[in-house]
Amino acid sequence: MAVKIQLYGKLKQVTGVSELILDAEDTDGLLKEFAARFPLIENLPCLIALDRTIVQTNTPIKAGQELALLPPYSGG
Amino acid sequence: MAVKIQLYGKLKQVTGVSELILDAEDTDGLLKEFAARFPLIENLPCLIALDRTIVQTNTPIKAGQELALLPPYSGG
Amino acid sequence: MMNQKIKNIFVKGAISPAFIGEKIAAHQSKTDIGGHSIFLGQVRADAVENKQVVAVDYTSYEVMALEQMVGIREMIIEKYSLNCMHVYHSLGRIRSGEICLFVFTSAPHRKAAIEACSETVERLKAELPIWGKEIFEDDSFQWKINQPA
Amino acid sequence: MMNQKIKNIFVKGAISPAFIGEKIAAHQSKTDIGGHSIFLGQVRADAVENKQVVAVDYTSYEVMALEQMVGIREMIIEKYSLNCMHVYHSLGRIRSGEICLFVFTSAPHRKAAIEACSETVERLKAELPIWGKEIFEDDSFQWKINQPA
Repeated sequence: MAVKIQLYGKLKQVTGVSELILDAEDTDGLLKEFAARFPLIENLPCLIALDRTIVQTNTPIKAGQELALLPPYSGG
Repeated sequence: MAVKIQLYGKLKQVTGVSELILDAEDTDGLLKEFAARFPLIENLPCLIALDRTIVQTNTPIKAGQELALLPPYSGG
Repeated sequence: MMNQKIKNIFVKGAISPAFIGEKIAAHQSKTDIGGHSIFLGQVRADAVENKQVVAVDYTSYEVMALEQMVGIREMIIEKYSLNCMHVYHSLGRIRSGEICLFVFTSAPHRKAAIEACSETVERLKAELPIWGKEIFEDDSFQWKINQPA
Repeated sequence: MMNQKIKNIFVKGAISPAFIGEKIAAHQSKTDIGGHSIFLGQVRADAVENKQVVAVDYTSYEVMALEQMVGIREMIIEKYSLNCMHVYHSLGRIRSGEICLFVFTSAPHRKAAIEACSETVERLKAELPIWGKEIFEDDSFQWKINQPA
């Protein structure tokens, strides 16, 4: 399934894009696809937000869900 | 020895004076004199400051020292 | 979460001291408040390898940050029985010496206000998707890494 | 103690929000500061037996309070490696809703600023000879008793 993911912070800067379409069925698959597309940033720590909530374990992606890849936070 | 003591807060309000001359040789004697003069306020908790430092135990008073009777603090 | 009122915490650019003064003044009609606790984050001119930070450029995944903040706000207001809580975070380029974070908690007694403010600062640093890019005097940059408390 | 510089902490009347804003603004040139912590004490309109507190009248044994504050300031600035600390306490009649205490600590990192502010508030409430007389709407009064933290 083609899913749109938003990129933020260093991930947006390094890839040069703020959104990306990847093919994935679940969040682990999404990370694998992302790492395949951008091998240089494979070692960057990153979190996945599914509908604006961080997912800690592999989670199936449903059509219409909001997905984002987030580097470690540094607000405040 | 005649010593001048300053009164603050509720002690000043209840006695109606901000300074008082009492006869005492040490801080315990001073408290006893004060209670004898103002029997109604005998039960008010109060601290003695000798040269702007609280004294916890009976301390001799020397000529020229600054003495004050202080009710419990309630600043801030 | 979706039926909670979502308050915006983001302001474009630095938070001005006059704005902070106005927010404090707005609480003088609330006479059941006994103590306010305020935390202000200010951009430091850190030196990294002889180059000095001149600004931090803040970006956020705003929709998510605001949703997360609803939960933090509710939990802390209830836990500490606060009269109120206000949080403002800058977006965009904030120069060294300028204020980028303003957390303001008010309660009948000091202990609740102080602990609520401190806990809010820790939680928003850990849980809100906000990123700071430190800009050096020669226009090079590095991504900020938050120190644990 | 006698050779320390004694800073006055007392102000006549309430502390205005604009004054607080000005003090914050004065720190924007100090670019080694990363966090400010502020505590504000505000007079509460407490009800006692159906009468409402309309003001607190503060008096102090000022010379002693300022001397005690020198020791507290030095100890806390050193313990937390603060950039600076400012303390202001009102004297005279402060109405409900007005600010009577302003404690302001600044440090490179948030934890030091926050803990220093909190400790300063506790120490000055416990150690400074200051008394508050709560005035009711009918001009009767009672002497304030501080709650322990």
